[in-house]
Amino acid sequence: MTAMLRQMTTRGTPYLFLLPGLVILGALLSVPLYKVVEYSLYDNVIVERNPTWVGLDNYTTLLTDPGYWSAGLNTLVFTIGSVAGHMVVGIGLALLVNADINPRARTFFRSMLVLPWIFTAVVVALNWQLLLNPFGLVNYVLQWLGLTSEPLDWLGNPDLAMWSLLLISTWRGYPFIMVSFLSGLQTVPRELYEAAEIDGAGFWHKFWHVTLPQLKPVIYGVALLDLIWTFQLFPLVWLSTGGGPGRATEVLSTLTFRLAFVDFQFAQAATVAVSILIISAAFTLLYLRNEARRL
Amino acid sequence: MSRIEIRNLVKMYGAQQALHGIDISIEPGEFCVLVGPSGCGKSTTLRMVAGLETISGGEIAIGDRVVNGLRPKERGIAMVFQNYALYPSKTVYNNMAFSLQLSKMPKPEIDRRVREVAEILELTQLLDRKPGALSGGQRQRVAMGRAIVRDPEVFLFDEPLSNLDAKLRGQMRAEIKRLHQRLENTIIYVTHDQVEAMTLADRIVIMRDGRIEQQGTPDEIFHDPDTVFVAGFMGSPPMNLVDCMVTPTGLKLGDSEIACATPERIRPGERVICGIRPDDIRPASDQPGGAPITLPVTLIEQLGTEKLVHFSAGSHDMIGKTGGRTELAEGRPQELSFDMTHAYFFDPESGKRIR
Amino acid sequence: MSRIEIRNLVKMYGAQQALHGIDISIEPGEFCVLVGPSGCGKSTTLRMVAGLETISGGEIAIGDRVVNGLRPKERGIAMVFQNYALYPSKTVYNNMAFSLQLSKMPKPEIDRRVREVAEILELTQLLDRKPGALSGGQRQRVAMGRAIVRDPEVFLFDEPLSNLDAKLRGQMRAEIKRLHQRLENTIIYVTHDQVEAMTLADRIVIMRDGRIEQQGTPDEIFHDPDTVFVAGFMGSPPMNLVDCMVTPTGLKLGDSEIACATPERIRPGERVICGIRPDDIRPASDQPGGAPITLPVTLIEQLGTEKLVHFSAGSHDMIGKTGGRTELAEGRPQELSFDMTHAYFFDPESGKRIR
Amino acid sequence: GEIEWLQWFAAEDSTGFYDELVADFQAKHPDITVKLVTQPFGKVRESIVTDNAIGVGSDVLGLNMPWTKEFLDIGILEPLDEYLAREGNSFATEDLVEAPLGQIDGHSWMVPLNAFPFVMHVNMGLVRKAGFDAPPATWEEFAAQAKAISALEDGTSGIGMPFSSQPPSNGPILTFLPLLYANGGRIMDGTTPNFDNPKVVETLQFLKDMNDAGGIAPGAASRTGGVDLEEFIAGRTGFLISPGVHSSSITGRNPDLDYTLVRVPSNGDKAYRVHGWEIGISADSDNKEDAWTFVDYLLSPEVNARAAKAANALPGNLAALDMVREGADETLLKQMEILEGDTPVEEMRQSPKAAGSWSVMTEEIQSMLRGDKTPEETAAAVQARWLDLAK
Amino acid sequence: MADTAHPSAARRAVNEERRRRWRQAGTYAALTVVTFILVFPILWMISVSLKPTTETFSLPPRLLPDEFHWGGYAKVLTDPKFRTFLLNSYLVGLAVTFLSLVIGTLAAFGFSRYRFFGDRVAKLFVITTQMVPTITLLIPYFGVIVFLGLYDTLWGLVLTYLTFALPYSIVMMNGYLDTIPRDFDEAATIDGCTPLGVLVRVLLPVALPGIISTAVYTFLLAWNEFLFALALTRSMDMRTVPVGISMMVGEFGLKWDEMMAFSVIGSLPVLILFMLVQRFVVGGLSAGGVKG
Ligand SMILES: Nc1ncnc2c1ncn2[C@@H]1O[C@H](COP(=O)(O)OP(=O)(O)OP(=O)(O)O)[C@@H](O)[C@H]1O
Ligand SMILES: Nc1ncnc2c1ncn2[C@@H]1O[C@H](COP(=O)(O)OP(=O)(O)OP(=O)(O)O)[C@@H](O)[C@H]1O
Ligand SMILES: [Mg+2]
Ligand SMILES: [Mg+2]
Repeated sequence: MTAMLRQMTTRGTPYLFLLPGLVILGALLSVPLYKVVEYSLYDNVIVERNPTWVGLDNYTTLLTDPGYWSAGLNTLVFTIGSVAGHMVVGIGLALLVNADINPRARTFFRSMLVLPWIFTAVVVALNWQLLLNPFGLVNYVLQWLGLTSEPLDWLGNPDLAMWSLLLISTWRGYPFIMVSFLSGLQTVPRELYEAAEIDGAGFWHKFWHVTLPQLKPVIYGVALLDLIWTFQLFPLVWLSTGGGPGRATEVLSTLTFRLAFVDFQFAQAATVAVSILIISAAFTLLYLRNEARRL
Repeated sequence: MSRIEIRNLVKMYGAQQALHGIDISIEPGEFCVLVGPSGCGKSTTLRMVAGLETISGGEIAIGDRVVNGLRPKERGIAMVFQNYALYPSKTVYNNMAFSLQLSKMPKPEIDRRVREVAEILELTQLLDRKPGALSGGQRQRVAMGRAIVRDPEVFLFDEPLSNLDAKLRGQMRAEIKRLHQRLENTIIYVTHDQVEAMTLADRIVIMRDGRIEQQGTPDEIFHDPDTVFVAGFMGSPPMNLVDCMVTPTGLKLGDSEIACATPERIRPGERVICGIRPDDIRPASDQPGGAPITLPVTLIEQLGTEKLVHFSAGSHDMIGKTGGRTELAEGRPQELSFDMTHAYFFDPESGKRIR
Repeated sequence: MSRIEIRNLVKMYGAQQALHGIDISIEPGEFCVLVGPSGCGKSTTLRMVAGLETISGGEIAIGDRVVNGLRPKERGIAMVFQNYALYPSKTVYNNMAFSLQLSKMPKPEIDRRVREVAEILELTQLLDRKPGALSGGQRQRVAMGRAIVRDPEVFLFDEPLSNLDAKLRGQMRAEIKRLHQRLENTIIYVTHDQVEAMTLADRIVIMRDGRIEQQGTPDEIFHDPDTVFVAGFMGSPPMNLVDCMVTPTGLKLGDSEIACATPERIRPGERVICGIRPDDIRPASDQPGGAPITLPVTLIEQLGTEKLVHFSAGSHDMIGKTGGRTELAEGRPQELSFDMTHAYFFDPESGKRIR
Repeated sequence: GEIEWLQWFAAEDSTGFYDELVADFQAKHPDITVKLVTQPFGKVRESIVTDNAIGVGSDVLGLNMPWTKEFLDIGILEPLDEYLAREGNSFATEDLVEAPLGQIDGHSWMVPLNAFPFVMHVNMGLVRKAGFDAPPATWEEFAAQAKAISALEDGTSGIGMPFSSQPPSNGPILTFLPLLYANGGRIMDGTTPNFDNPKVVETLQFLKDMNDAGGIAPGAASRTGGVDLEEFIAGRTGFLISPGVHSSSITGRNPDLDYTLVRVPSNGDKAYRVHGWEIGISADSDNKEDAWTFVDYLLSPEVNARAAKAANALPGNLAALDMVREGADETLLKQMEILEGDTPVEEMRQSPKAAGSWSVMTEEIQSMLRGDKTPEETAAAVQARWLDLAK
Repeated sequence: MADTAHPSAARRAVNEERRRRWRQAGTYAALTVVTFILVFPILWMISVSLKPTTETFSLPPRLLPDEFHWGGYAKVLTDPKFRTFLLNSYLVGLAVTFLSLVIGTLAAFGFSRYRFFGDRVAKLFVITTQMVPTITLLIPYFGVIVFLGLYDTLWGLVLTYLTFALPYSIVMMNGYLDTIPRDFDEAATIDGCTPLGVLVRVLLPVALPGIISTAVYTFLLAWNEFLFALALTRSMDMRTVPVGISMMVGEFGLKWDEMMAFSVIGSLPVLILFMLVQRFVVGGLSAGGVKG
């Protein structure tokens, strides 16, 4: 009898640990999540006090809207570009900043390099607008170096705007990857590098054949988290370009916002949100699968 | 197959000196084992030969080249690490092929060599596995295979067997011996385990605190130690080393007297350290020849085929041996016979052998 | 000091059965060693006694209590882990004091006990260090100290020495033995190393594939094995186990005949597995009594005080022994004397001993 | 009772004027407390809608005329006709600037706290340097001067056009509409969009020509209103079309600027786009009486004059003009002249999806300036997309 | 022989040393250049904060102002409003960090150390909550907060950021705890720890690097968040730094100097905090605990 009771409490232990977290998440987010899905099935929510049920009409509208598809395509470019940028810059810097140099200097460089992370998006966006402005510093330097003859309108030229946005997003996002990768680097056994050195490996060989494979789980996890976040990154894009010029940098999150708060079409916005949810869920399943494999 | 010359090798870690001028000269094809207590500088020496540590002073030559400034890959060496350091993401095949791939060897040639070595080490079945799916002994073999495929002039081993269990350790020891007989490369091998040192080495180098204490063949080291340190270090259970007073007829050990010949250089009345291996102390019934003394037995350890007899002589705890089937009781005095023909004598101050 | 009764213990991992009904009864104060090949279920058994694994069937009693449902801390046990599992962020002192602190013992009392144990284990100098700053042997002692301060009824050791080097292993083995003699706790000790098993145990339990193969005193296990498995498992180098044909006067081993007495139950013409320890095969000059046969010596391993003589008899590779100073040449036939009084015979089918 | 006043005015003011205003009101009305809820301008519109959706809307709302129609669709605003008709009001309805009062759906929905006519700010230094001695009054002069100033030296331009997509992307209503109105054009036909009319095309053509001639600062598609203003203050553009209220920050921040202010150059029509800070009452307010008491207080000539001065604007209650006129500088006097003499136009109030329509205009004008579309196509495209949005 | 060999050995040793020094110099050079480029936008922000607004747009652009203009800093440092914003941001940031570490670590411990019915579903739920763009959640979420009576309180913000930060904390801490051998748990269990005791007394000290990097992430998330901070508060007393900064983006222009000054001042403590904790972000604390 007591044994059974004990068994039950033992079985219950993990649930007790999860309880606070799940309660908070559940209490605060399950209703909003449910609401968003519900909104997407009605017409004119919020604006109308008594919205009408339209079933999947919003989805049909959405899927036939070229604006949605182009925003989707932009999102894809932006997400992949940003994540790739974060990874390349973040990993590169992590390697550099992990080098065997004076510890004080190392602390200094690490702290400096993490700076882009600690400013709020409004400031980051405005600052980059200043820098990328036709009369701004970037153009000035490029002209001074003779790389361009005319000032370029980085954020106003549809051919350049996405690149500029990727630049800003990369700048803003690499520190997270850098810090994660840096902590990962500490776990790579030194012997592996030594073995590789004896096998005749140079810097790049060591990176490709030792560092990367060793940190694959870290990279995979971090990349997927980054992917999910970048996929719905809103403030930075909205404040930097507002989706423009035209809709050249419109991504799904800015489209959602535009639908919701510019056009007050909350139902349509919810529909886009649900579509983002579905796509992110695919990422997440990928992530969980990867994690299961790691265990 | 290259000669290795290590001349006056010095290593500084900051202000701390880890090696104080090491000189070793290893013949082509010789199997040289470095032993010594933890922290004595064995790994440091080996890693300097490999090129993994910078050289603070002195010179290392492999073959005819001084390799001081060379990178590891230019030294013609291969190394097996204590914890194997296999690339976890590569298959056994690729672990072994990696260095060949880096050296841009043609694919078919790589394949031929990897398979040949795998055959020797009985790894052929495992070529597609990753290290994570191997047992300890198999990993160890892969680590060796990785070194062997390169066909280096010199092999370096840093405690390659210390992570294996006793049984496997014995097997792999034999395997390494066989490999050496077959490949005939020059080998430097670091170990803690004196059985490995004794069975594998052509030459043993005993180190202590960054200096060489003695070097020579296993027989020399074991049967003709130069210092009390070497005498105590080699042999398990270790040699009994007891502080004795020299008497005209032999030695005074605690209250008992043992009759034996002492080297001429020592006079009666002097103190001396006397070393006697446990094998040379046996119950009088086992070994009729020696000098019998009756001493109290404190503990008997049954090892199976033999028993260790712990007894005390004055303030010294000493160990003798007997066969596994000899009946002997703890806690009672026992007549023990000391075979003093194989006793060693050392100067208590300098620790040097008195011959 | 408690009796431990393990009755029909069964462990299932999912559908896979790891233990098939283990029965062990350990007297108060007894030192019980579990040995067996890797994966045979030693750790599983130990961990079930500790309460770290659930019990799928059967019963474990410590003292008078069935502990099946109890938490580890309620069982009055302490455990030393193979890899020590020291708390890396705590000092040695706090590592040792932790369980006492948890049990709300008064501070001065904790301090007294920790210092006392530290004194025994020679850890007093190290009490303020963290595990990262200790050598392997020191860590091992801290792990032991952590178990000892609790003064438990039962100690559980899971391969406590397997990560130490040979020298240290020998020292710590003796230390554990001394501790047991002093504290007189009941101990269950898991090891791979038969020397440990032989020297430490009051009772050895040999396991194989989740079953008990034989249990008894070290002498019984070593000198009176019940099965060919046990005979081959205990002893290093292992017992020579050779397939022989029984002849009217003895055995036929390869081309040679050995004269010896065979158990009555076996008739001439039957096959039998004959086990002879290497100790009982020596050069004829060493051991005049036995049956001499001339066989080719393939390899000689110098261990210092003794040499292993590898030779082949028909298709069998066998090992004999000789003293460390005996001169013997490899590659040449040698007259070897087999002391058949200590030979064992086993049924080739069942592996059971034929007495 | 307690009422909340949601506005962005206090964020624009650094003197603490609004706290004092509230304190003054509470001193006069001890039974009413007013809580000042200040939001950044860019977020007020969203906040009002969000708050309303949750049911925590403020009682008194700071409003911007272009939001009106959208808010009406959601039902946020309380009709003010009945309040305006009251006897005891501290102001006369006829004295208020007219545009905000104009009826939509048969009701008035807001009252003006203050008003800013759109004007053209002029850097006379650049004008003179380019060889002219007077600011432009007509489009022709305007184009010529802008072009000449752009040609002056590196980095100066005639005029900036803030057509960035960055929120709120309202460049067209800041610059394009004032020009259109001065050209006699309109973009609405009652309550329906009417963007593709000849006047609009003509105005677009004017912009395009000026741009092609180099009169417009480069980077219009990424230029925000803020940057536009800053560059004018920094002396980098000759002209700036924006609310007259900017004159004080221009002269305040760069006193060295040889600055004047004129009517937006016209093709004969004396019409100006009027803008201001408006006040409304939330339909969901539990305390509409107190809310009105507060609004009434804000509109009383004396308070209204103070509010106007604090914002460097003109009062919404024109009866306060005389009070503001005392000690007013020349630029303010010029604005008063415009306010009193010219026709105020405000079309965004009744326009459906105003905020969305700015984005549409912004995007289409961007593509016109890039040379991807003709003015006709631009006008047609805006019209089509706007109608689609309003559907 | 020795006579000829030694000079060459010495030369080689020097070569090696020189090579190492060159490599270090290269690393420093690369780091300096890269850091300068990447930190330049921030230098620019500092520069803007020190320029009078008219100079912000001067041509050609200049990093150093003609004359240092401390007006922005003076304004920000003297206005009590900004002190409130900073205080609120730090309060909220620290509270969120603390709570999400506590709650997240508990949940992570559950996921890491137990297999139980529904574990994958629970984890999926945790991650799913992250996947909807937060802007679309704004209105319904706002409703929940009002319903809970937490509207216009810092607690409302804390709770909100907690819901954003928790999934990350759980996932990351789970990963870190997974790297700690179970042996510690078992040793502590035998020493008499409850599961909670195992977590708090034994695992957390070992997981410190993970805790710190999770904390950094969480803090910055709360520190930088703007949309919800704006929507869920309305009194000046409850505003945070990002909202304060956005207030400087007015209808008619922008207070560049004040805005940048405020950003810089607000970020300084964060930077110092990071410098202090970054030592723990690296290096294995489990050294020596287990062998093999
Ligand atoms: N990176 C280092 N920095 C400072 N001292 C070091 C370093 N590596 C080794 N040492 C010191 O150099 C000495 C020799 O170390 P080494 O590793 O060669 O010993 P070892 O003989 O291999 O010991 P073990 O048997 O324990 O492996 C030791 O005292 C050690 O503390
Ligand atoms: N958690 C587990 N899940 C499934 N099977 C397990 C688990 N733990 C152990 N086993 C299996 O149970 C059997 C006994 O394992 P156990 O660890 O007790 O072996 P052991 O005798 O201690 O071996 P070793 O000497 O290698 O430590 C093995 O076959 C092992 O594969
Ligand atoms: Mg070493
Ligand atoms: Mg085990």
